[in-house]
Amino acid sequence: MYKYLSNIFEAISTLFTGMGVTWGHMMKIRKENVTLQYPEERWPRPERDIGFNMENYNVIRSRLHVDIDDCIGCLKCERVCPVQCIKINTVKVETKGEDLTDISHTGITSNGTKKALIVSRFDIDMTECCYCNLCVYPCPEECIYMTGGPNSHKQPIDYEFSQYDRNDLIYKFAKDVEDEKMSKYLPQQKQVDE
Amino acid sequence: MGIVHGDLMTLNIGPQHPSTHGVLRLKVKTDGEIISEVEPYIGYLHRCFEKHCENVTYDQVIPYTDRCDYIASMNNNFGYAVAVEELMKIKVPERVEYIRVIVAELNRIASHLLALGTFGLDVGAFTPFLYMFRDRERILDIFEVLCGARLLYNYIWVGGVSHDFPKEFVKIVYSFLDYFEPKIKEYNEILTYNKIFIERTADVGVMPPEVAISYGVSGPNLRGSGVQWDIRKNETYSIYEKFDFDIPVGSGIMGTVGDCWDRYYVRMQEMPQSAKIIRQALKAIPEGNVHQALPKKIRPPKGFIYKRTESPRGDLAYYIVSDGSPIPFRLKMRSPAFTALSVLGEISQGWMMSDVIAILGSLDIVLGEIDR
Amino acid sequence: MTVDNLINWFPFGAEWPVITFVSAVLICAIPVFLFIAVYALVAIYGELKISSFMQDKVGPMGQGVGLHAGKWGLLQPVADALKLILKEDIIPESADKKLFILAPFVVFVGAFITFAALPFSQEIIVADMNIGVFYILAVSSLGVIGIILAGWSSNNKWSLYGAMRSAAQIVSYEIPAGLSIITIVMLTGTLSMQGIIISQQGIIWGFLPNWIIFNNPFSFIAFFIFFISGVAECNRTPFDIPEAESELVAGAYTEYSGMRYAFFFLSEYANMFVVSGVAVAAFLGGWNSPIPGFMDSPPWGLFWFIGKSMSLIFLMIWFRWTFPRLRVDQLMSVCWKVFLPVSFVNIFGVGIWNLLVG
Amino acid sequence: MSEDQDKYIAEVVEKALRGDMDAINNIEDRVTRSKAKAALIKAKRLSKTAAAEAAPAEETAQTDTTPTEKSLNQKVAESLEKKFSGSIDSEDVNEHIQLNGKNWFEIAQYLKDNPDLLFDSLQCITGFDFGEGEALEVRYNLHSMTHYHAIEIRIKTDRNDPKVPSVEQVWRIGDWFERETYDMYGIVFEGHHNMTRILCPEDWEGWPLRKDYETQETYHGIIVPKVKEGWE
Repeated sequence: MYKYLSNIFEAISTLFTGMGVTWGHMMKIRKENVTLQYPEERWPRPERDIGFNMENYNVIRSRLHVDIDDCIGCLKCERVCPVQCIKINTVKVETKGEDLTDISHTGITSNGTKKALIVSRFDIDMTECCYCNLCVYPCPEECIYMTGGPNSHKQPIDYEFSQYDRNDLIYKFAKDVEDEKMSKYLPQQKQVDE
Repeated sequence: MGIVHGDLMTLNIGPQHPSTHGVLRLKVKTDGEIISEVEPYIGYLHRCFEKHCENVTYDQVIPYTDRCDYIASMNNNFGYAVAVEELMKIKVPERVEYIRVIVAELNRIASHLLALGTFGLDVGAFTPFLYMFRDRERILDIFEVLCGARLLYNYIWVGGVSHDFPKEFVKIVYSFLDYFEPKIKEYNEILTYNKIFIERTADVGVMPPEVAISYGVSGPNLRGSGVQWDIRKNETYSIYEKFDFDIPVGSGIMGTVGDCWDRYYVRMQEMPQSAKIIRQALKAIPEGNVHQALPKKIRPPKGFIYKRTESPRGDLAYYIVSDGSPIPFRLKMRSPAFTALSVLGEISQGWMMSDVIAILGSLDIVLGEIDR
Repeated sequence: MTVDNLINWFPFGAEWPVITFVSAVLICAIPVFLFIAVYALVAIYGELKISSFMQDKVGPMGQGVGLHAGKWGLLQPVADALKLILKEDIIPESADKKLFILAPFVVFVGAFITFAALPFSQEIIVADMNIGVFYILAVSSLGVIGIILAGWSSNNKWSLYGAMRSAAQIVSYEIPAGLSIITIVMLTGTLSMQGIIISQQGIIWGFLPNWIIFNNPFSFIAFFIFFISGVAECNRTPFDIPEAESELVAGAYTEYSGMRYAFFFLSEYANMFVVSGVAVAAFLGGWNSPIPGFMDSPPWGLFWFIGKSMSLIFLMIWFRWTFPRLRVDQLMSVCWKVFLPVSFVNIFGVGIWNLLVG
Repeated sequence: MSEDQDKYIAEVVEKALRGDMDAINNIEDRVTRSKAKAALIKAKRLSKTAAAEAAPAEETAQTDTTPTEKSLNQKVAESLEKKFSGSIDSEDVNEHIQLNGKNWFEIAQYLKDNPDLLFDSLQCITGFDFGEGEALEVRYNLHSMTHYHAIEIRIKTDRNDPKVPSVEQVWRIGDWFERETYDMYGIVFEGHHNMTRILCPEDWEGWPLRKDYETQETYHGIIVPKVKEGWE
C-alpha cells in the first residue's frame, strides 16, 4: 500500500516538475527563442550576438566558385575531387603569359603567374559536389574557393542556389567563347596545318 | 488462467516509418501487442563504402567516412586518421591532438544529444527532443565556424587537421560549455526522472552483459549493461591518457542493469564527462602549426592495421590493408551500430510493440553506418 | 435557446410537427457546427503557438513578403484547413470503401451531438435535458465506433492496431470518468447540466466560489480523475497510443488524407472541448463567475464558460507537449489499478461527507 | 650553393627512402622540393626490387617493439598446436595466426572458453581478396573483455569454392558479420542458419568486393550507371 501511494505521489511530482520546465520556457519565449525567420533573417542572426562573426569563420562550405582569370589549368582540383564533379579542359597556348583579347583570356594571374594554358572548359557539377573542400587546398593560385564567410568580399554567400532544372546546377566557369574563335587555338587545327 | 495462442501476424516496421532512425525494416511477428520475433533487414542505404575506398586515395576516403556515421563525423574522421597515421607511423603535433580531442568530444556531446532526443521522441516526448536539438545546433555552429560544414566535416586529416582554430574559438567553446552544463539538469527534470518515461524504459529490453559481449555490442550500450569498457581508457589512443574523466556504467537505479533507461542514462552521464575533457583540453592546448605533419602524398608502407577508437556509438574500428600504393588495398569499417542493431532481435523478444520502438531508440543506431 | 423553446415558439408547430422539429434542430445545429469550426481553428492556432513557445520556437509567423500566414501566423490554421479540403481524397484500393467513407462522419457525429447538452450560458443550451450528464456519457463514446470502423476498413495493420488500442482505451476510461461524475450527481442531486451549474452558485468556505471542486477533498480528486480520463478519451498525449506517431505511424488514421482526415482532426478538437466543457460544468461552476456576483449576467456566462473550457484545453495542450507517451498496458493499469479504486473511494467518501457535513 | 643543395637533396632522399616522407615535404623551397622528389623517384626506380624486400622486414621490426602481443600470439599458437595439431598453416605468428579452417569451429570454442585466453568478443570479420585468381581470406579480430588482449586469426579459402566453418554459435555477432562477408565476397560459412545477403539485395549478381567484380548492366530494368553522361 505504501509503495502504491508513493508511486502515485512520485508520478504526480515528477510530472509537475516536467510541466514546470515547459512553463518556464513558455514564459521566457521572447528572450530565448531560437527560430530564424529564414527569408528575412539569415545566418548569422543579425540582431543577436552569439559569438560568431563572418571574419571569425575559417570557411563556409556553401558553393564552389572559380575566379577563372586566375586559373592556370593545373587540374589539381580535378584530380583531388573524390566524386569527380569537376571537369577541366585546357588548351596549350604558344604565347605564354599574354592576353588573348579575342577569347578574353588573361595571360597573368593576380598572383603574377604566367599562364601557359587556356582553360576552355571548367565545369563543376554542384549536384554531385560533396562539399568536402578538398579541391580548395591544393589550388596554387587560390582561385577555387567556397563563397561566403571569409571569402564574402570576393563572392558573397549564395543562400539559396536552387534551380528548377538539374542541369542548371552544373556551373560553367570557363569564358563563354564561340567555337570559331576558340578553334584557332585548338591543337587539332595545328596538326592540320602541319 | 491459460494462455491463448493465436496465429502470429507479420508486421513490417519500415522501411518508411517514423521511428526506424533511417531506412530500416523490421520484420516483426506479433501476437497481438506482444512481439515474438524481430528480424532487422538492413541495406537500404548501402552504397558500398568499402568499394569506394578501394578506388580513391587515402585523403579522399575521409569525406566518405563522414557519410558513414553522419551524426558523429568528427569521430569517424578521427578513427580513420588515427589508423592511417599508425600505419604510416606519423607523429602528429601536440596541438593537433588537442584539437582533435576537443572536436571529437564536442561531437560526442552532439551525437548523444541527438540520441537522447530521438529516444525521447520514440517514447512520445516531443519537447525534450527539440531542447536537445537546440543545444546540438550550437555545437554545429561551432563546427561551422571551425571548418565551414555543419554535419560532414572532413576536418581531421591524416597527419593533422584542415584548419587551425579561428580566433576567439576557445572563447566560443567555453561559452558553450558554460551554457550547456546547467542544461543537463533541465533534461533530467523534463525527461530522465519523468515517471512516465521511467515506466516506459526501466526494466524494458534488458541486455545482460554476456549477451552484449557475445553480440559485440560496444560503447554506451555495453556500458549500460554494466561493463566498464571504454577504448579511450582501456586502450587509450591519441592523448586521452592525459585527461581525467570517469566512465559511467549502468547500475540499474530505476530497474535492472542493462535496461533502456540505463543505456539512456549512461549517455546522459557521458555528456558532462565529455565537457570535462574539453575543459581540460582547452586549458592545456599548446601552440603549434597544425599543418606541420601533413604528408604531401599519403602512401603508407605495405602492411595492415586494425585500429579501434571510441566513437559515440562504440568501438569504431578500421581495418586497413595497404599495398604501398596511394590507394587503400582493402578498407573495412567495423561499425558499432551494426553490432548494436544485431542484438535487437534477441533483446526485444516478448516485449510489446511500443517497447520495440523504445529498445531500438535506446540502441542509438545510425543507418548510414550500418549499411555503409 | 433550447430546442423545446423553439418548437413551442413556432406558430405552426401543431400542424407540421416534423418540419417544425427539423427546422428547430437545424437552427440549433448550424451555429453549433460553426462554433466547432471556429473554435477548432482557434484551438489549432493555440496548439501551434503554445507548443512552439514551450519548445523555444516562435511557431507560425508571417512577416514580410509573399504568401505568409498573416500577422503572427494568424491565418495558419485557415491555410491548414484549406489545404486539407483541397487535397486529393485517397481511398486505398483494398479498403472497405463504404465503411472507410462512413468512419470520419461517425467520429465527428459522436463529438458533435455531445454539444447538444453543453450549457454555454444561462440561456444558451441546445437541449436542457433532465438526464444531461447521462446523455453526455452515453453519446461521447459513440466516437469509438467510428475509430474502429476507420481502423478496420483501412485494411492496414497499423490502423487496426490503433483502432483496437483506441477501443480498449476509450471504453476503459469511460468508467472512472462516469464514476467521478457520479460524485457530482450525489452532491447536487440532479442529472441536468443546468441544474448542476445552478447548484454551484454562491460562496463556500467563506471566500471560495461554491464550485464542486472546492466542495470537499473527494470532489477535488474526482475532478482530476475526470479530467485525466477525459484526456484519455480524447486520445491526447500522454494517452495518445491509438495515434502514437512514433509507433503506429498515425494509428487508425494512417490511410486517411484530405477532407476525411480533417474530420478526424476536427472531432479530436471537438472532443477536447466536450471534455473540458463537461469538466467545467460539473466541477468548475459552468457559466458562473469565479467571483460570485461579479460579471455574473447571462452574456458574461458565455464568456466564463468558454474561458474556463479554454483554460482546460490549454492544460491539455500543456500535457501533450511535456509528457512522453504511456504504453498500452500501462495505460490500462493506470485506469484499472489507480483511477478505478480511487473513484470508488471517492464515491464512498462523498457519501460520508454528505452525511456528516452536507 | 648548388653543391650544398645536392648534398642536402641526397640526404633527404635517403631519409625518404627509409619512409620519412616528411623530410621532403617539409622543404620550404619549391624548387628544391621538386628536385628532391625527382631524385627520390629516380632512386626508387633503381632500387625497386630492393625496396619491395625491405618492406616486410620493416613490418617485423614493428611487431618486435610490442613484446606482449608477440608473446600472446605465440602462446595462443602453441596451445592451439597442442590441442588441435596441424591446424596452423604458417609458422610466422608474429602478427596473426594463420589457420587452415579445418576445425575452426572447435578452435573458436576453445579460444572463447579457455580461461587463459577467454576471447569472448569477436570484434570484426574482414573478408579479403588477394587479387584476381588468388585465394580469398577471412580475418577474425578477437578480443578478450576479461584479459584485455587481442589477436588476429586468418583463414585462407579457395576462390572458386570458398568455404569456412561458421562461428555464429560461438560469438552471436558472427551471424551478421558472416552474412556481410558472404554478401561481399561470396564466402560461404558452413553451418550458418541463414546464409543470405545482408546489405545488397537478394538478387544482386556478383560479389562486390572481389577484385574481379564487374557491375551488372541492369538491375530490374534500372541501368546501373557507370559513367555520367556528357562528363567523359
